[in-house]
Parts: sequence; structure tokens; C-alpha cells
Amino acid sequence: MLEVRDLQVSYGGVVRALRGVSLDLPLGKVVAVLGSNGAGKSTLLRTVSSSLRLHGGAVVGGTITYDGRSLQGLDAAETVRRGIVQVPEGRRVFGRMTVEENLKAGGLGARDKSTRAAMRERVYAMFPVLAERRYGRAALLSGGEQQMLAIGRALMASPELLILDEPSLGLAPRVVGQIGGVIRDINTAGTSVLLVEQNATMALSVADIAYVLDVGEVSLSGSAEELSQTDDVKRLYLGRATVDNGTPAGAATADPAGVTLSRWQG
Amino acid sequence: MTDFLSYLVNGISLGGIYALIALGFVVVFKATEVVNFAHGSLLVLGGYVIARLHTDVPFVVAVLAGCAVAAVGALVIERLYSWRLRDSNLNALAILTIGVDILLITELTRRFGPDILSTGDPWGNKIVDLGFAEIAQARLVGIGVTAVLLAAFFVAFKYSSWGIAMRAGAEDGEAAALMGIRRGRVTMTAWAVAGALAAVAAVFLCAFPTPGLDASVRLTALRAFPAAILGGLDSTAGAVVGGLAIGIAEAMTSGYSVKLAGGNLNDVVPYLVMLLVLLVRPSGLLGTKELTRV
Amino acid sequence: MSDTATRSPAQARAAPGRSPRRVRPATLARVALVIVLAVLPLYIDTSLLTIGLFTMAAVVAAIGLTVLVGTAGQLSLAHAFFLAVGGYGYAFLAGESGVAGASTAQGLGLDPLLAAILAVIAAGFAGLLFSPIASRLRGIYLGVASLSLVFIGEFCYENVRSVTGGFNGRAATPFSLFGWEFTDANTLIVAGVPFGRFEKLWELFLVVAVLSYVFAANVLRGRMGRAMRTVRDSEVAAAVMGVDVRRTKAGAFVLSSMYAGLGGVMVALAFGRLTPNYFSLALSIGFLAAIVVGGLGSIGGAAIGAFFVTAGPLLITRYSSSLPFISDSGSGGYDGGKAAALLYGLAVVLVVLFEPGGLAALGKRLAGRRPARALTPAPSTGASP
Amino acid sequence: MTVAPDVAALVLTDVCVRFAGLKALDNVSFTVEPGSLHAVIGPNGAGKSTAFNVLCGIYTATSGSVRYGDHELTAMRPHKIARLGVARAFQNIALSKGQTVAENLMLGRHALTRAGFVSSGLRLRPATREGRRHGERVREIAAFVGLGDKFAQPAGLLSYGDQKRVEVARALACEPRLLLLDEPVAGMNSDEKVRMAGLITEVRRELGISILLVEHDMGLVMGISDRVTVLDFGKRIADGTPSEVQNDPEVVKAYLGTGEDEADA
Repeated sequence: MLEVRDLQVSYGGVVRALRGVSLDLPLGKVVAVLGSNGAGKSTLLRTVSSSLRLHGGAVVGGTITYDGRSLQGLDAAETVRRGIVQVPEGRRVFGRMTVEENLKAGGLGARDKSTRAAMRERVYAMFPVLAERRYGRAALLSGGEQQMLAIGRALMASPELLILDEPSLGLAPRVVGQIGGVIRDINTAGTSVLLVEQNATMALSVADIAYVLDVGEVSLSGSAEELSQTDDVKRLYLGRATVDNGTPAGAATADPAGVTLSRWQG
Repeated sequence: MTDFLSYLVNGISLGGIYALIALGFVVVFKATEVVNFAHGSLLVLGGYVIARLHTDVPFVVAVLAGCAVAAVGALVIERLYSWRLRDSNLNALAILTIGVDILLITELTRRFGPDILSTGDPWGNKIVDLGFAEIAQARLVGIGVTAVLLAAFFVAFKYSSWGIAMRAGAEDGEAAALMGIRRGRVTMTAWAVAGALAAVAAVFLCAFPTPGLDASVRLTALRAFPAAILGGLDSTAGAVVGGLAIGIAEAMTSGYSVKLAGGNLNDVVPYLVMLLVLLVRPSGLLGTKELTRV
Repeated sequence: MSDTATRSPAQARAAPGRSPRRVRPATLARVALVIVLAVLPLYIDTSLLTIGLFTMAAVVAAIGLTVLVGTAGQLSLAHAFFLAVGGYGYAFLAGESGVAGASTAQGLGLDPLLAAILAVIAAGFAGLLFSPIASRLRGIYLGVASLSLVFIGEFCYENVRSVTGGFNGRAATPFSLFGWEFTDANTLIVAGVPFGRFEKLWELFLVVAVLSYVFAANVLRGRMGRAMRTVRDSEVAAAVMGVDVRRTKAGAFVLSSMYAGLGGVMVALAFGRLTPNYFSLALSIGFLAAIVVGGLGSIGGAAIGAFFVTAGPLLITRYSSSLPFISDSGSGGYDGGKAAALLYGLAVVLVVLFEPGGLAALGKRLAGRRPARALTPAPSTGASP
Repeated sequence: MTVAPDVAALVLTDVCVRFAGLKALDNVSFTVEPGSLHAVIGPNGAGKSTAFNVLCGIYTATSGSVRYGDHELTAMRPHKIARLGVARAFQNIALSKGQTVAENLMLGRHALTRAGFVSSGLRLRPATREGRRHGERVREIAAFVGLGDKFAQPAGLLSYGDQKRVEVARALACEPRLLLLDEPVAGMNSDEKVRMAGLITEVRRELGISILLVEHDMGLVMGISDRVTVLDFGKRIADGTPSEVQNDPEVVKAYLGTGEDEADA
């Protein structure tokens, strides 16, 4: 079980990317984190997978534990050995390597090295299209196939907790549906899933619990079912409510000093 | 024709040595994005150890010791880098290696004094007649050893865990870290391999018919820089192509004594070739082009 | 145009393109230093004077390199080459054909001042010729490509004998300004001290070095300085803001080469002759060490660094008998050159590791001011592609 | 508000951009009318940033045309485009962090000023006068965006919200006729957002220039834009007024995702 308590994160000592986020992921569940760009979703994932430092970020407050042990101070590779593996946003497959080599690379972080060959066969069974293209370069796969490869690559380390950062990014709707199915299958096989998504429909359809982040804070949370009933999600993405309220459009009074600027006359 | 063939064989031999050195540049660059300006000094360091030891221990042991010392030297730079400079810009790292280069070559120069040392290779100054060409035996052995080493390297690079980790890390460091690849170990191995390859190159770089080893061999080793750049700093295959191209160009201009302004062109041919290639292809022949992202 | 904002003193001081009204302590210190340096020839002997001349030549050249590497972010190892272009260029332009005895060197016999100016322009032109390569390469590729100029240069110094005199080098015509020669011939007596060649050159070099310093400081404070720093920090941002990145890089290269060329002319005058082995890779590396130790991008740092790297070995050699651990050259121990090289090699490593702003930042920190971290421009801003 | 007379229309016609087989932009066309505030929206990876990079000359379009007034921008290098009066504020703050706000803003004056190495180095009259004149103007701009008191501070030490304002101010310092804003409120809290929205509308009102905005924050986009273009998978899927776009089924689908049953439609 993953527990995040009052987490605060900053980049370069300036940006407060997360301002006190708490989140629970019970064993065997799928938790979705929704939110607009810049809400802090990726930062949250980076903190869990200990890749925050690679982006110049640092935890400045709060705790994050997995199975009761703190995840702070680990590096990304050690976190993988604790059973937490992240599929990065934008897939990030190793394009110049073959499909098989990508999977081998994923297996380098496995705790039990002896099962790697068996694991590879399981991934191929799960994604037959990867088996067909196993000796082809990953860069030549389609977007959906690359996403499957990225997931398969992460599975090679036999994770207990799989983290997915916007797996539907840039994929056609039909492929998004497939990815949703894959996530459900992985979860059914016993892996907990932490999912960050922009595609609210897909995320809420696979998740048990969902959180909505807004500028570094949790603005909503609850069961996925509850959340999908509310209009908040629509407001979040289409901005309807804020327009109805007239803010911030009517907020042209932002300049208390009343300083004006005229065109430069050269 | 006979001339041409013997120049060619000499060129391939020389090119193979350059390839070993250039491969060291490339491996280090792929692992850390640092151009190691101290590589030439590491080569001299390895050679110096071999030259000092071979009188007391078997040649092979001396070579292994030289490889080990050069590898450790490389590791020291790698540790300095990863200890303080992981987030620094690349110029800072290159300058760090220049600082180490100054230290290393100054101390080695002092130790050499006016001497030119022999690395004590068992081939001596024998000449072999291949029928179509006459060539120093050391050069022939050089071709063999480089071929075996390069083949071994490429097999490891393609199939071993280290090779896969290395390539994954070079392509996308963050994704590799997220897959549990321990970047530190991979990087250390890369630097050590580069140092060891340089020590082997030192043996052949100073073998007959060249006079022997002194601190100025560092400048000869730097001629592999153009080889690495020419092929593309991030391409292992490019290092071999570049090494051979430079080696053959040098042997040909030397063999036919091509002159430029009264001097022997082979002295500068690696650098001229490199500048010409860079004018046309700023990332080298096989290097990756950069895509700007905003 | 409206102007409603009130200006605090802090804002006025920071106004771009505006010089501070009151004299700062640092400025006073600099003026005092120049005055001390100006009267120094009255008190020191010839060997120290020579060391001073080489150091001032190195200061000028190092300022050029710090603009290129520190401000524009272009790593170059070719500085020795551009010094050579300036030095040999002067010797060739000012020299007379055939007067150098056994030497085969030719010359145009121009007026030394004109020759010096043309030599500096020639060095700039050499930089311009290289800039198509320089402006297209990524930093590290440039570093290696520039290395090739040093070796191609060495090849030329030995083989283009009509200009360089070949392996044995050639003499450089003494400087003269409007007929007044910088030689021992017409010695002045100043305050009881005879002012010969070295004393006169000292005063000349001091003027040149101060002007070079002020010029570079003005450039860095102005429009092109900003453009170069932004190109260093982000080429894309610079281009989108209207900076022609290629031209700016080429400009930095030309300016830096002209400074190197001027330094080369000064070396020629101080030494009286030029030999190929002087302009080796070691010289380039020494300059790089100087600007790193001084603090990349800081002109004052470049001057301090150049002093450290150039005067250091000479002073250690001069005082070797009274220094511990230092032995005579050729005895297999640490002679002055090697001891100093070890020192500055170590200084480079330590500065890169612990004080990226170099001695300049260290000085500022000791004086209680914020250090400028030139080597580490803040972590990358592109968090996600 | 009045449209300044020298502000021209920006017209994109059938712009395509391909990277290694991937179509980042696929036949995208839209027009930014002179003096209007035009937004480009779309889910992540829809091609919005690519469109901006094409406009600035950082990427070259594979085919199609981008015209600003009488100028064809597609084959132009970035600094030439900047000299036409097209200025951009970056999403990932691309300021020189070691330099002061003043220095960063003065960089925006680069294309408007002339001083070269020689005139700066010798402090010739034209260079110092130019520096003073433009120094006063950037101070006005800093005061206008609310950074007057931070003028002399290094940009890297400012808060995130202030750094975003410096980005906008630097673009304004180019005296643009077309201002490109790349996610100006990303990562801001609601107070900062409101201030930024106010700033953007004020810029348009007082300068009469065109503004092209890429933004994820729908509240901002719908509240202040005249017209909105929606991209998805590199294609234009909608173009119209904010309320037209909000009710467009294609847009709803692109943003909320759809069930598998609708996916084949």
C-alpha cells in the first residue's frame, strides 16, 4: 500500500509544484489522478518513482511510504527494486533498439533475474503484436504499439505497483480503449496501478478511486463512480463553470497601480 | 601497386589503433556526454606502466597491469564527475578533464624525463613479407588484436546486460533509470573500458617502427579525436569508420609523401579531413542530429 | 509615453546602458592597481619586467578567451593559433626581407603600428574564416574542431617559412610609435631610472591591457554582451528574441581572435622573436586554465587567471632556489614549469568541482557579495518535452 | 480598443509538419485577425507547441504556408521573424536566470537597437544614448506588468509567477505586433491566473496588437478569447467563438475521451 501524506515539492527551490497532497493506494487497486496541465500530476508520479531529482525537483515536506517504508532518499533504480515501476509519459521507448532489446532493458531492474525469459514470453503473449515485431526497431512501431511496448518493458521488472503517466497521450480513441483493457488485465493479475490521465472517461472506467489535482492540491477525491457522476470533471476540462461565473474574464482590474503602456514610438 | 597495398595494410593497422582510442572517446561520451580530453594522457599512463613493468613480469601481465591502471585513472575522473557535477553543463565537465589532463601529463613528463621507453612487445622489429606487401610484424599483430578487441566490444555492446543498459541509458537516461538501470555502474564500466582500450592502443602506437613511448605520444593519441568526431561522437560504429578513414588517409599521404607547403601532409591530414567533414555534416558521418525542443 | 513608476536608487544603478554615477570601491581599487603597476618599472629588475610583459600579453589574450568561452559559451582550444596569427602576422608585416641573416623569412617592412593593427585584423579574419564551422557546431564538437587549428597551425609555423622562419622562428621588429622606438637605443631617464626597452614596453603594454579590459567590460555590459550570454543560456530563446545566433557566435569568435592576435603581437614584442613551439596546445590549455581558475565570463577573473598561469611558472623558476620541493630544470624533479603546471592543473580541477565562479566569485564571496555562478547556469528549464 | 494600423493578419494555410513519419501537424489552417485575441487549444500532444515552433521559425513546415501580412514565414530564420514584430513568451521559462530582469528585458530590444561590438566597447554616443532610451522603455514595461520593484533582481531568484511575467514582459519588450503566448498561466494559482488574464486583456486594449494564445486553462481561454481553434492529433477539429467551440461534439470528445462504443464513429 502506497501512502502519500501532505507532500510538498518544489523545483529549483522556487516553484511549489505540490502544496500538501495526500493520497492512498490500497493494495491491488487502481487509482487515477486527474487534472489539467501544470496541476502537479507528473510531479506526484516523479516523487513516487524517485525520478524527481532528474528534473531538479525536491521534496520539501511530507512523507511518502510504500509497505510502511519510506521511499524518500532512494534513487529511481532502487525504487524499481522495491517493486515500483513507472511507464514514463510519452512512452519513451528506446527507439534505436529492437523490441526485444527494449524488453531486456526493462528486465535489468528485475529483483529475480531467473524469471526474465519467462516474463518476456508472458509480455509477448499479452501483446502478440510485439512478438511479431520483436526484431524490429522500436522507433518504427506505431504510437499504440509503442505504448504497449512501454508497458511491456515496465512489466519485465515484475512490479507490484505499476505507474502509468498519461498512457492515452496522442493515441487514437480505439487504441485508448485497448490500453484501458490492458490496464484492467494487469490489475486483475495482481498488480496495483497508479494512473495519471487526461482522458477522464478512460481513467474513470478503469479506476477504483480517483483524485483530481488542481495547481498542486487535491481538489476532489472519491470513488471513480462518484466522480464520474459529477459535473466537476466537465468543468475541469471544458471550463464551462468558470465562464458562467464570469471569472477570470472580468478580472481586468488586475493592475491596482493603474500603470498603462502605450505603443513605442521608435 | 605493391606500394599501394603495403600503405593500405599499414593504414588499416594504424586505423585500428585509432579506432580503439576513438572508441574510448565514444563510449565515454555515450555514457556521460563528456568529451574526455584526458584520454591521451590515460593512454600514456597505461603505456608507462607497461614499459616500466615488462622487464620484471611477463609481457601479458604488464599489459594487463597497464590496462588496469589506465582504467582506474579513468574511473577517478568518472567519480569526480559523478560526485560533484552531475547537473553541470558540459563545458564544465570537459574542462574538468582538461584539468586532470594537465596534472597527469605534467607528472608523466617528469617521470619520463628525456627517456624514450620501450613497451617491451615480443614482436620486436621483425618485418613480414605478405607477398603483396611488407609490413612490420607488430603492425600485423596490431591488426589482429584490434580486430579481436573490436569484435568483442561490439558483441558485448549488442548482447550483454551492460551493453543493453549502456545503449538504453545513452538514448534516454530518465527512461533507463525508471526501468531500474543503475546508471552509475554502467557509466563506471564505460570509463574503465575506455581506459583499458587506451592502454592496449599504447602498446601498438609505440611498437616498431615508431621510436617508442614518451609523453609526446599523448599528441599522437589526440589524432584519434578527429576519428571520433568524423564518425560521430555518439556512434560506436562511427569510431571504427573514422579510425580507419584517418589511419588510411595518414598512411597514404605518408607513403606517397604528399607535400603541402613543403611539409608532409600526413602530419595534419586527420585534422583537415575532420574540418572538411564537419563543414558538411556538423554531427559527423554517423552521429545523431540534434532536434531542438522547446 | 507614460512614466508613473518611481525609481529607487537600486533601480537606477541597474539601469542598462547607464553608468553608475558614484565611484565604487572596486573601481578605486582598480585605479590604484593601475597606478602601482605604472610606477613599478622604477623598482624592479629586467627579469621581473619580462615576466610582467608576458603576463600583460596573456591578460589581453585571456580576456578574449573568456568572452568566447565564458560569455558566449563556445569552448575553444584554438586560442594559441590566433595568438600565432597575430604574432607572426606582426613579424611578417613589420619585418624587412632578408635582414634576419640565415633566416628565410620575408617581410613587408610596414610601420610597426600599422603592422600591429593589421596583425590584429588578420587574427580576427582568421577567426571569421573558422566561424562557419564554429557557429554550426555544438559546444563539445567545437572544442575538438578548434583543437585542429592548433595542429594545423603548428604545421604551418614550421613549413610556411617565408612568413614564420620555419623551425628556428624569426625575429620580430621592435615597436615604434611615430618614429619613437621601444628599444634601448634612446634611453630615457625617469626618476633616476634608465627607461630602456623593457620599461618602455611595460608602460605601452599597461596602456594596451587597460584599454582592452575597459573595451571588453563595455561590450559585455552592452547589447552584444547580452546577446552572447543569452545564446549561451538558450539559443532558441535568443533567436526568437531577434538575435541572429550564427552572427553572434561568429562575432564572439572574431572578437576573441582579435584579442588573441593582440596578445600575440605583444608576445612578439616582449620576446623579440617567435618560435613555433611557443604556440603549442599547451598554450591553449594554459589560457583555458587561466579563465576557468579566474572565473568564466569574468574579465577581472581572466586577468587574475592569466597572471596565475603565466607569471606563476616564471616566478617559481626565478625563485626556485629559495622554494622547497623545486629543483632545476632537467634534473628529473619538479622544475618551475612543472610545479606551476601541477598547481594550475589542480586549481582547475578544484575550481570546477567546488567554485564554478572561479577566483572572481571567491573574491566576491569573501567581500560578502553574491557569487556569479558562470559555469552552472541554473538547471534546465525544460522539465518535460 | 483600437487596432494599431501596422498590425497584419496571420494566415496559416494547410500547414503540415512531419517528424520521422509522425504527423505533428496535418493540414492545419486558421487566421488570426489583426488585433484579435486568438486561442489554440487541444489535448496534450495535439500539435499546439509544434504550431508555435513553426510560427517562430524553430521548426520548418513540411508543406503549407504561414503568412504574416506580406511575409511568408515558413522559410525564414527565427530572428528575421522576430524582426517582423512577432514575439513569443515561452512555456518552459527560457529566461537567462543569472541575469537581472532588466537585462532579460533589454534582450527583447535586441532587434530594435543597433549597438555593435565597436560602439559598445568604445562607449560611442549613439550606443549610450540608445541604451538609455531603451532602458527607460523596458522600465515602463516592467512597471506595466507589475515587476517594477523586481527590476534589478536576477530572474532566477523570482517566484514562478513572477518569472512567467518576465517572460511576457520580455516578449512585450520586442514591441510586437503579434504576441505569441505559450501557456502563460500553466502552473499558476488562481490569484496569479487572474492577474495574468488581466494583463493579457490590458495588453491588447492598450497596444492594439494581435495575440495568439496556447493554453490549457479553459476558464482563461473561454473568458478572454475572441476566437478559438481546436487541434487534436495534429488536425484542426474546430474553429469558432468560445461558445461555439465549447458545444462542439468533436471538442467534447477530444477532451473527455469517449467510450469504446463511440470510438469507431
